[in-house]
Amino acid sequence: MFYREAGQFKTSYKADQALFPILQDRVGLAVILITAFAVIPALANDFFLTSIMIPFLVFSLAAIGLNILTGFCGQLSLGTGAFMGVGAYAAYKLTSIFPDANVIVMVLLSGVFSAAIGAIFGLPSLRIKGLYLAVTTLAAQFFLEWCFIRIPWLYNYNASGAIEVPHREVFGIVATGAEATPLARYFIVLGITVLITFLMANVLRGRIGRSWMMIRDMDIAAELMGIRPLQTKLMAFAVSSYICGVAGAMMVFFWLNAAEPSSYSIRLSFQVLFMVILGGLGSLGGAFMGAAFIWILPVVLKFVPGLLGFDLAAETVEHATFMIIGALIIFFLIVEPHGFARLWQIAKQKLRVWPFPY
Amino acid sequence: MLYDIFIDPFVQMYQMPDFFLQVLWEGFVAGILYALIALGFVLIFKASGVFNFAQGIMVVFAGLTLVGLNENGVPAYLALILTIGVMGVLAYGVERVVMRPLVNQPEIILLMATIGLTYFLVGFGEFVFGGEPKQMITEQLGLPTGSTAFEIGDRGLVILQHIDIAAAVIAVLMVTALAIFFNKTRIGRALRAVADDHQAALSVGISLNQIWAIVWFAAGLVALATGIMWGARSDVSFALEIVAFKALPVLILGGFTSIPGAIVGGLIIGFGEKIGELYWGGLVGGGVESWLAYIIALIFLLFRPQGLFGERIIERI
Amino acid sequence: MKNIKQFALGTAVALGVGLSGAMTTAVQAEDSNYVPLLTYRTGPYAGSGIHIANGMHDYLQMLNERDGGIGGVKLAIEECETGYNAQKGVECYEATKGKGALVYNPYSTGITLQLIPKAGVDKIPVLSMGYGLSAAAVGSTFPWIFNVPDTYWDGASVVIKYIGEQEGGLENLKGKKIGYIFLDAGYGREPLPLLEQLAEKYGFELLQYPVPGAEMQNQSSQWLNVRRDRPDYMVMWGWGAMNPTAVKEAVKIRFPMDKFIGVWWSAGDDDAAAGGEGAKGYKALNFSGVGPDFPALDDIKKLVVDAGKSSTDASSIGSTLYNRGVLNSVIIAEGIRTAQELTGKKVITGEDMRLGLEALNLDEARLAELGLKGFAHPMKVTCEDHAGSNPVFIQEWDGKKWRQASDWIEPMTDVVRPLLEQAAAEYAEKNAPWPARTEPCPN
Amino acid sequence: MNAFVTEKTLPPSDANEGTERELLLRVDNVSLSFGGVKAITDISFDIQKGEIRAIIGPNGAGKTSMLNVINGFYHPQEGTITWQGQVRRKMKPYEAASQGIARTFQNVALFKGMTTLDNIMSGRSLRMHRNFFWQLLWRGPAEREEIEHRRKVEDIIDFLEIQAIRKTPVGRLPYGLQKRVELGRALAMEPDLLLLDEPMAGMNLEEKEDMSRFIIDVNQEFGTTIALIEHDMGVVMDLSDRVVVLDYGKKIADGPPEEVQASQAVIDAYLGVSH
Repeated sequence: MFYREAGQFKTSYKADQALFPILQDRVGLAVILITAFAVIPALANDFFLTSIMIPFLVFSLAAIGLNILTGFCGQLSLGTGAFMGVGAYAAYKLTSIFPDANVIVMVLLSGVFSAAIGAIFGLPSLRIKGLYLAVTTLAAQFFLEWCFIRIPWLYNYNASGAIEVPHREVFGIVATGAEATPLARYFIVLGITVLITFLMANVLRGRIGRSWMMIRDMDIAAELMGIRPLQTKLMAFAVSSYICGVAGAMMVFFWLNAAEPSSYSIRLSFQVLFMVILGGLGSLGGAFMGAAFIWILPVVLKFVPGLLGFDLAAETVEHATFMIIGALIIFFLIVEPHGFARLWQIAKQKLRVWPFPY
Repeated sequence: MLYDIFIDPFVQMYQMPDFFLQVLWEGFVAGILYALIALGFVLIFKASGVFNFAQGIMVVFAGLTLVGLNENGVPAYLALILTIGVMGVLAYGVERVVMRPLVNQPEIILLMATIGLTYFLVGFGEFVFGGEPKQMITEQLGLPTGSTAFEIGDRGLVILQHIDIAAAVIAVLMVTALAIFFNKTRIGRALRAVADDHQAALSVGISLNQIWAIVWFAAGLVALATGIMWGARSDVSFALEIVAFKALPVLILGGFTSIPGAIVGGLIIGFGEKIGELYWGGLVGGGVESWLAYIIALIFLLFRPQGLFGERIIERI
Repeated sequence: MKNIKQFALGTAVALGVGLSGAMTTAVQAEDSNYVPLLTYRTGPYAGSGIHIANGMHDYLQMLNERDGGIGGVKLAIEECETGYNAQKGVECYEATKGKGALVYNPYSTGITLQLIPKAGVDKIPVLSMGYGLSAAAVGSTFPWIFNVPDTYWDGASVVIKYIGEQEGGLENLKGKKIGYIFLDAGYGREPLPLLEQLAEKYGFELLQYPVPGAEMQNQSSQWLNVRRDRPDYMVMWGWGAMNPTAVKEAVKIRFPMDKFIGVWWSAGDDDAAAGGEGAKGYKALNFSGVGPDFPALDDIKKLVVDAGKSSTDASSIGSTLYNRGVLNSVIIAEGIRTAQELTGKKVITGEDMRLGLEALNLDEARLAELGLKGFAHPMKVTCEDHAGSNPVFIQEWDGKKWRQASDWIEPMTDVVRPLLEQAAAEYAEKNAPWPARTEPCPN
Repeated sequence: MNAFVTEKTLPPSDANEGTERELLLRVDNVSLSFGGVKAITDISFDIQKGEIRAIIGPNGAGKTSMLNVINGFYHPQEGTITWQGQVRRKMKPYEAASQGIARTFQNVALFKGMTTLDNIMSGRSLRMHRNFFWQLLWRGPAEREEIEHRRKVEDIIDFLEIQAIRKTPVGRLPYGLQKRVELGRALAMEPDLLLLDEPMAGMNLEEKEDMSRFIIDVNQEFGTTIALIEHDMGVVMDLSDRVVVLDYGKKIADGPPEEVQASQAVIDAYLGVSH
């Protein structure tokens, strides 16, 4: 009824290749953006911004990063956490070496370092495939984690061994450090996430995005069609690690405020991988849905027993949360292995024909 | 610097033979334990193509169930039997609830499902038994404690823990039993048929569901043995789950489907990381054990992508 | 009506629309002092965390049961599970700070570091009792952070002092080898600068054995190294599952246990018990009472544990880490009481709490009054010194339980204090512009 | 099928009227083995510009291996390949592709997660050059390039009559259409030499006729040289200018269809006379 594309004709290839060729989708996107940029800042309280929206956006970006590698280029990686860590440590070093530089620029620049590291650890992907590759990315995870602990230069020889985010201002507004308002941090995180998502949407619909998907779907055929496998895979590793690096830097600069090496452990890798798989491999929108599910659900679950009038101990809730998350992951994998993105498509398909089911 | 890398370690090995033997022994025991965890992975991967990430937590879960039951007054041996029962129920449940609905999905989906299972078991295990570490009931189970020291000439002592010897013996027994099971029994043959070709196995009337439940159960038993052994070395706690990651480089070395590969790979990693850490680790500040195994596996893989016992992969199109 | 509202709220949350914060404020009652406890009963460090959490919770709960709170005002106690995870720690902080939280005790170096800069902004003090950032002892730089009764550097200096005593004087340490096995994270690395300095000063050799967090149950390499190096003493900075594993390994390589000394976080009963008979002689630092024989603990047992208002197992009352948790709550409670006295208010705020903690004076008389005579060394916080560098004692495992094995030993304040000042200055410089202390010292 | 035969006789004669037929590719004494198993033994043949060359032989004769050697997927242990006058021994598949060799596969090797349009667009990869940073921006050069190539691809879509499935993921298409899309993808590369590995396997008569028509049209309209493997003898005889016959990795015949058909060795091979 409302979601009909009939009657919307495209008169040029340009219009046909737009990101959202259907009017209703464009309206939907506009509504989401207005909500994100205007409604949420106007209505939300600090807790919602700092504990739900900021982490959600950071994770969404990380999930997009991993999705590029795993979802679009078909290279399974368990090293996401470490690549995020590289971004965080790089951003930390950059801000302490260039204290007067714009911290947002530094965060965006930090991804370059994780991209380089990611490309190095992507080298084995030429010879190693599938699960074997996944295990070798664990080498990156553990080795980099070790570096974060063992190279004191990375954390400026702090006795605590952790990186602490310094106070920085951008255009007179406190952007990082304890005095930064949740709102300021939220806008920065939102801005970076939206920008990178948009740029990635562009890359993915063009030649490079296609070459990644060719490698993913059938690497041999892709090679026989002129795709250089190493170059293409390394590019995916680099782009993916860049995005993960920026997400990692945002994680410490705009969310956590301080981070130990253990903040970038294998747990983080799994967290992001879950988001990608549940959201849907090879879908940008799915990355957001997956991040929302994996991050927000446990936060919400914490409040549910209280609302229902049960007085459960904190750890019982935590145990239950683990069980519920685990069970839901299996449940959703069974119901729809292609993730929320596919469920969303199916829903749209249903909407198209609604109210007549056939 | 070059001296430190290329000569000094060997001089040390020669000068302190007792210590070198001790290092080898520790490497051997660690290798056996890695091999046991890897064995659990291999069993399941062979029969169902599932890379079972939950093997690590199954080790913890099995150990925890055993100790937890004993703490609640169940005699040790009865607790052992009950735990085996619990692992059986778990295997059946996993087959029923997870494996069966996900049949024929891509391997990454199955992998994720087992990580989901990991989350569930972590929550469930802590919910039932609490999160605090527990001591393994080594003595109650009749496993030896204590240690024996051997003198190496007049150069020093090599201390062997009885529990480690028991671990080695049990590992050998377990592998032998599995080998007999695979080769001599009807179910074992069916299992191998399934490993070779699902469709073909189905068409000759082998029940995949039954086979899967059996391998999960077998993997559960291996997990229980691992849990007891590792629990006796430190204690049973959820931190142990991470140690199970060590089985992954072992699998890369040995190949995902090879039982001998798991054992040889486990030993290589066990020896390799102990010797590497003790004789070369100090050069970079120690603690290299956390990643050395992966790097060994990675380098190995670059030269032999099919693993130790895998056949050369011929790409076809 | 209320149900409908709750239902609506629940639906809103499920939709992920920002009402979570609104709900959280609804829980708080007006006439109570709200104390959030960031605890962990799950995750890899649960083994240590559970006892701490029980101790902290039970003492405050007992005050509610016995005295109706503090100063006639009940305590609203809420646990928030962090799992020793920095992400969840921040979430817990954000979720609870709006409810009028008086003080935070993160029980994780990582979470403490996250909260240190926030404390001054949100005006809620952080009490990291015997952990966290050592430099925070310098109250003029860190007015909002308290790490009474001791910093890690105090602890490390006591260990060396004790070893010196065993050897018949610090001068005899020359040429000795002291091994340091530690959790390879900020926590375990923190004492290194002090130990290195002391090594230089007294001429002993410091050998380092880092244990990666992910591998804390797999320490055979570290202990093989110990066996090769044959240090005269071993010092341990461990936490969670690292402790019992280390004790077991030490027994395994037949290291003389009476020369193996853990920090106060390696002093758990389970930690030592893991080594069985062989662990006899293992020593650890401690600053909270040994055993259950204190009137206040009896009250806890009677009013809280036996009454089923806690998840504590009665047998664990009196264990080291449980008592540690109790001491933590004693400091919180005394801080609140002092703040009430200073401000004349019954329901206080975080700012008042800071004043209370800074004026904390837990002398012997007061300890006795609390039913905790001898439970801790008398401690006094001053505006400049938020740690106090109080004496600690050594306890020894006799195979069944801990018993006190030394008198109270003073830390080497002369060495520690300058190091603290220096570290504080460095921290402020690295985090420039670090806010200067806004509240002048009262004296 | 008769209709094709009459059409078919034309192009070679056209070419013969001109100068000497130009060699596009020559294979000399190529041998290939896998761990002791010989797949190809000492094979030599050539492909002339503009012709349709068929490679036939019983199962396991080494036909697909031969194609794999030509486009660089397998590296022969012995022998050389001369491509447009240049001798080479070994090259990477993507190098072969960039030099103008395209192919289809015995078992359809489409990119299953992508739409028909994207699959065919992927054939244009080598001809698109806008770098990563233009791609990020999209607006401007990258978009213009995309549209330019989209036009070419739409021509191919029109040519193959698959307009209706443009936006359908290829995984959902029936087999016959998948084969057609695969042909489209290879065509999008505008190759000099098009290798078709059993383009009509598993098709019904009608589909085979369509496919034959497309192959001939490609050959005549675009002047593309084609080498194909096919089992359907009727199709081979109708379509091809010259045929090379392999058996057990050895060449047993080479020449115009009629000649080959009459060869005793070929008849033996197909009837399974023991060697």
